[in-house]
Amino acid sequence: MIQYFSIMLIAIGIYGLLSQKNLVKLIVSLNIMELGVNIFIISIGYVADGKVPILSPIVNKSSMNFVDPLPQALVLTAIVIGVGVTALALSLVLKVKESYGTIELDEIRGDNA
Amino acid sequence: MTILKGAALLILAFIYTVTLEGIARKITARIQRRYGPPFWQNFIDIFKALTKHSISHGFIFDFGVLMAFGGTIATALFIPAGNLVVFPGLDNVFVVIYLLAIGLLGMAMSSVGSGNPNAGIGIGRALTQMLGYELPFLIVLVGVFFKYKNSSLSDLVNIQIESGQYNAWIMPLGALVAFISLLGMLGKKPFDVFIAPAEIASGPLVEYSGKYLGMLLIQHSFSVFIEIGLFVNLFLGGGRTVWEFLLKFFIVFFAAVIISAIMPRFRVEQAVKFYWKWPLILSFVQAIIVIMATGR
Amino acid sequence: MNPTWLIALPLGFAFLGIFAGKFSKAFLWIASLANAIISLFIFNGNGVTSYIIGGWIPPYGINLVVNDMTRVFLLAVNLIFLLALVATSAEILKKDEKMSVAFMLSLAAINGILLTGDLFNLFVFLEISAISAYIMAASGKEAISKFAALKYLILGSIASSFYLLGVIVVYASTGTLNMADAAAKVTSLNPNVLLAAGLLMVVGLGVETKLFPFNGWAPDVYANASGRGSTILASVFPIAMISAFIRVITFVINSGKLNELIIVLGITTAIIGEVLAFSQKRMKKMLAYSSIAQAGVILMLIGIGSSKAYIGASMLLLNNGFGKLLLFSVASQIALVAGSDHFENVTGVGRKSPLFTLLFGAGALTIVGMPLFFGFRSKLYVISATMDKSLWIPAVILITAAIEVTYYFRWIFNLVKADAKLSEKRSPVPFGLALAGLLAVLVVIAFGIVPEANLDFFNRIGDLSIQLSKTLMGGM
Amino acid sequence: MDLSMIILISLIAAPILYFLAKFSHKIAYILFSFIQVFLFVFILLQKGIINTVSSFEIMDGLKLNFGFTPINWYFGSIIMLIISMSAIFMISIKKKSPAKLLLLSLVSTGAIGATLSMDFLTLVIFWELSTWSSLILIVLDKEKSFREAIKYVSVSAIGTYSMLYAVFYILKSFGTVNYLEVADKMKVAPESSKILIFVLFGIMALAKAGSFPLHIWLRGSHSTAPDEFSPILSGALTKIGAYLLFIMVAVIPSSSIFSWLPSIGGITLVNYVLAWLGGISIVVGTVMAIRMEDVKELIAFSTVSNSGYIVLAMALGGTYGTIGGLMHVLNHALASAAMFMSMAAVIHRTGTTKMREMGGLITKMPITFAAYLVAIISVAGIPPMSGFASKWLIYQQLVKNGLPFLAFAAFFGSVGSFMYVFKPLTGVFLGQLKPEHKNVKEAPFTMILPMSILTLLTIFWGILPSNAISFINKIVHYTGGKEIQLTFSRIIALTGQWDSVLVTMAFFVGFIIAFIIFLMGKKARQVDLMDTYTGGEFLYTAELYHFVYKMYRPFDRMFEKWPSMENWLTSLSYKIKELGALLKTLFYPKYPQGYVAVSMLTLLVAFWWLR
Repeated sequence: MIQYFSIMLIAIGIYGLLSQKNLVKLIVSLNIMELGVNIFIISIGYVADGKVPILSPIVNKSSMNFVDPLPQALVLTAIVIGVGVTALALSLVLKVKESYGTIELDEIRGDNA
Repeated sequence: MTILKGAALLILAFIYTVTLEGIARKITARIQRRYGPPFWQNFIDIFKALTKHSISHGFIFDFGVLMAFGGTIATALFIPAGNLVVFPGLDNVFVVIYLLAIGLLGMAMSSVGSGNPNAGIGIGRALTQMLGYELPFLIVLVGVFFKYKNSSLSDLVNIQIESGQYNAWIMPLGALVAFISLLGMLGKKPFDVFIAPAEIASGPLVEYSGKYLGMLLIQHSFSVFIEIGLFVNLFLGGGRTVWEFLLKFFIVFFAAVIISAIMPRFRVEQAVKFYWKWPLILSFVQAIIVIMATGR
Repeated sequence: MNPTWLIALPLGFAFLGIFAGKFSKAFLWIASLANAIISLFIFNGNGVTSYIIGGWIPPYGINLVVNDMTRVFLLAVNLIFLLALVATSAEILKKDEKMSVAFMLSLAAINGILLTGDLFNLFVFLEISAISAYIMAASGKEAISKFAALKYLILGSIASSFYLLGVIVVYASTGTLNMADAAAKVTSLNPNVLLAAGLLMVVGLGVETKLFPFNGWAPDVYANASGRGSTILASVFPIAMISAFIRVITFVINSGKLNELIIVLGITTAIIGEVLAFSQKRMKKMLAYSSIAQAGVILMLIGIGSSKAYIGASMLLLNNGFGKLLLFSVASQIALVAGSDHFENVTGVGRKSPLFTLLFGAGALTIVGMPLFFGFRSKLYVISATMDKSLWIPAVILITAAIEVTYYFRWIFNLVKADAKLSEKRSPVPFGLALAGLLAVLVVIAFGIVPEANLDFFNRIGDLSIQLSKTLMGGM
Repeated sequence: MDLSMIILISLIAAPILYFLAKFSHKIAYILFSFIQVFLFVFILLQKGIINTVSSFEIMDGLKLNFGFTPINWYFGSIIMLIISMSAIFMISIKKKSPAKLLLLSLVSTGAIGATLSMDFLTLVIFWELSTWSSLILIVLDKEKSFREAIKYVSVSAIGTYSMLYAVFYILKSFGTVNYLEVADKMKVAPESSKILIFVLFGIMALAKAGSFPLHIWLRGSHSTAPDEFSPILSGALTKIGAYLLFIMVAVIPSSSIFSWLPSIGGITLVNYVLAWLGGISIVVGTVMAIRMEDVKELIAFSTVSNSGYIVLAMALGGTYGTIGGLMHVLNHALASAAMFMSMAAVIHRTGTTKMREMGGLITKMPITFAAYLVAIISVAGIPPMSGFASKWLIYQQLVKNGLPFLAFAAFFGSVGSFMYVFKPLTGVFLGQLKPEHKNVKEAPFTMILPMSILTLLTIFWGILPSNAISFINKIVHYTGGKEIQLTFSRIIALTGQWDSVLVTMAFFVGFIIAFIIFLMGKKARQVDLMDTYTGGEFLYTAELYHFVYKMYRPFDRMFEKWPSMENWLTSLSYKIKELGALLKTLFYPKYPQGYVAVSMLTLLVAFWWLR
């Protein structure tokens, strides 16, 4: 279920990328897409009735019914990277605004030669 | 012996063609209702020219005349006249045709070297016209050579005499084309635009005087000998004797003179277009017929 | 020598460089020089070695894998990077010391991409390299470079998301992130799942390797980035990115259908790249499309995947690296001298300063593959390898090559064309460009004329592909 | 000395000369000419030696193979003769530069390597080497050359890459690229691959020889190349195309491997098509040469026409065709190099290539004139020069096979050549001297020397063509063909024989007779060129009385409406650019949405397709 939700998010993100003309909105769309991917990753690790993957007296070593901890670790990395990219993107938008005076795509006149 | 034969041939060619040209003048005059000069007038012209003072336009002017004269005489040596054959078996037709060109080149060089634009115009026309008449002629020759697998003039003459069938009967279209080409080669009307006296002051000949003119007149009569000789040998079986050859020569020459006497003059591209239409087509037809009939 | 240094050194310097102010430029030189030397040491060796990071044994931990292909590529990457720095040392960038950090970051990331044996680790390095690439792309003087960088960023982010998705699909179905382990396990997967994962990864890596149709960012970025940025982007990055492509798509996924797709897309890339390069009026744009075309040919060879194809691909990669190093650095300098790199503006520049002609000419000749140059040898392998696959591919490749020859020569001619407008003033070639350029020229000529026996390392790359051994790759 | 050493020397000389030229142009150029002459002499001395060396692995299992067979020796000597003579010629040119020397050395290396090659791969490698270096050389001097050389680039790329394809196709199919081994294997190869290989090689040979329909580059490249390089381009480099052609038709005897195809006039269909291309290029080259006003363009088209002869002759095959073709390679190399050299000498002195801007230079440059005269007599195929022998042999073959239409082309080129060779003679050397050329001097000694050598060789082989044909007989013998019967002075062919010495003698006898008559006449008065018959007017301006511009205007008018065959490449380039514009709007839009859409679409389509 949660996978479908994440795929929907990805689709929404892509739709946003295709339809939006505002640079900031584009970046928001990107973020939505990344969010979808992240949720997908998290959902992979889900195990029904899984336990917290921490060795402790409560959790029996032999049961092995952990929730997969690795996707969570991956997501953390992905989120950090996503933040970095977003920051960079926003700073580029600033630069674009500085030089073109607009952040609407159709008003930006890059030379297309 | 070869030297003697060669000398005999040259003298014969000289005397005979100059005489014929004199007669031609007479005939033309009669056609045009004039009296005309005596038939020996051309000898008088030539010798008179040779003895007169002349002017020269520099080295190439002289050299070109020598080259034209020498080249033409050399070519004339390769024309068999009946049983007077100087180089039997070695008188290859291609050699004759191309050796003739060196005379033309010399003449062209000399006359253009005079610096007179008229000469240049004349040479330009002559070379263009040459591209017209040579092609049908050469195509016909391909057929002839293919049939006999031989391109030696004396051999071709012998073959025709032995079989008794002249090429003119075997390949009448070819002979016709060759005759039309011959008119162009001779520079007779309607193909005489390159010397057109009234328009470009005789074209290539405009600057010549005295001995130069005399030499070129001699050279001209030799080239007439070569050209008609080629036709006679190739299509009319040459001759068993010198006399037979000369007789055929006279007939061909006479025909050419008659035709040219009643013709107007073609412009140069008209001439070329003319040659590239019917003569060329006919020559191809003839060549293909011969090749088909002979079999590859 | 432990290859970890190749990553750690520039990364560390980059970190220091943020705070070091003016010294960061020095750090950049130190890091790249050190990396070049280290990679030289690593180059001396053969076989496959795995280096375990952090004491976790693969497949659970991350490992770095050095094999024969990596050795060559590591040396090439670090050397070309250093040469590119030297070649563009005369260029003055805005915020130079900050840019140095980005360059160091990219160096670290590129070495990481070449070395890592872990799918997710590769993602991280890809992202680091991408971020530094965005910064480089935005480093141009014109405003357009910022916009181009933004476009690159958007496409790059989608790509990395897709790559990540692919990785996760592989992880979900095989339970491992180690490349070797995954490669061993994917064979038993449902083909459709494998295909989906593979396709997602192809898209993800395709953007960085400039595979058609994911390469829309490249022309604007290459054409408008700063001299140093575009040189490094065009010469160093392709080697790393295609190496990642080889590792992930052909070694891990290794699906026959996917390879067919890559062949088709690769050829299409080559055709479109050459055709578009033919019609360009700007030098760097022409070079950009030419890079796309080169990448297409290389990827097509990887799709073919025979021993000869790998030799050809690696030769082409190196050739492209050195060639584009020359071309982009010279083109940037010419743009500086002539005011712009438009066709009419650069007319006759090479006549004023013949060294430009020499460097640009050598670069162009090696890219188009003329005898005496490295490119010709690689072209022989390309044709030979593609001929074994199908008779049509080499025909198409050669037709595109004919187009390529034509436009490259047009640009060479344009440089040496006698032009009346030119003033007699010579525009001097900066020392760094001359030095690095001549070195690169020597390299491409040397690779072009040494006997085959001296290029044994390429054959070893070929051998590697024959075995295509999963265990070898992972070194578990 | 080892053969590969020769090539190595030539290659190493390139950078050394480059740096030497940085210090002194003169010394470097002299050294260059010494090296070239040395290489020429070395190759010449290998006559009759048959050996091969293979060294230097270029690719896995493929080595460069060089060797001396009569074929290699013949082509190598001709090409190095032209290059070495041009090298001497260059010593006194004005525009010297180190880059030129570097590239010239590479051209020479490539030419030697290509002609001494023993396998197709070596051939194509070295050929390409000489091609790219010549490409850059062409644009070094003249502004106009830029647009023209690009045609050469694309045509040669078309040629080279089709050959490269064929080489690897051969390698894949037969496992070898050696000429003789390939010739063996071709006999049993499948029919389609025979045709494929032959067509691809044919494209290369025609492109490089400059034959129809790939002749379009010659006009621009030959005419706008540096003047001292044109002789090499026309005399030497186009002859490598003839070398490949010879290998195609004689070493891999195309007549026997295509015997399953219908044959026309005794030659197989493939050869017949090739012969037609040769024939068309004769006609096209001749017509265009006649219409040119620039002297170098004119000679360039004469090269097209003469390449057509070579292609025609080689394609006809047979004893006379093959030998005539090989002889024509020699003749045209000598003649076109001499023509280009004499024109380069004239341009060196006058600084123009337009015929109408020159004139009357014979008095100023008589030796150059003589060189040009002999060369054009040879090109026109007039007996006492060597050009006649080859044309005569080609005609023999045409007559033997009974091919009137191809014969038409051959005759057209021959008679037409009178027209075009005469035009520069008139325009440059004869006619009125321009006042601005009053102080022109004869070309310097280093220019005269190579021209004279080429001229003397042309005359020598004109008087004794049997000497040259006896070499060629050895080549033909080596490839298993039939030789031509020869005596000291006679050549005996199908339709009879001709005696070159006799013809020359006859000419000299005639000349002597003429000279005697000339001397007997009264001495002529020398007058100025301006003192001519003008219908009573006086002349003051010499340049107005020089008749050369549009000399064959009537002829021109006949061909004005003919479609130009030179623009197909340009229009192809426009087509590519239009395609580029289309692709750009489709796949490289301005805004990122476009990329994203295309990428997503591809992803979905690919998944759907591969599933």
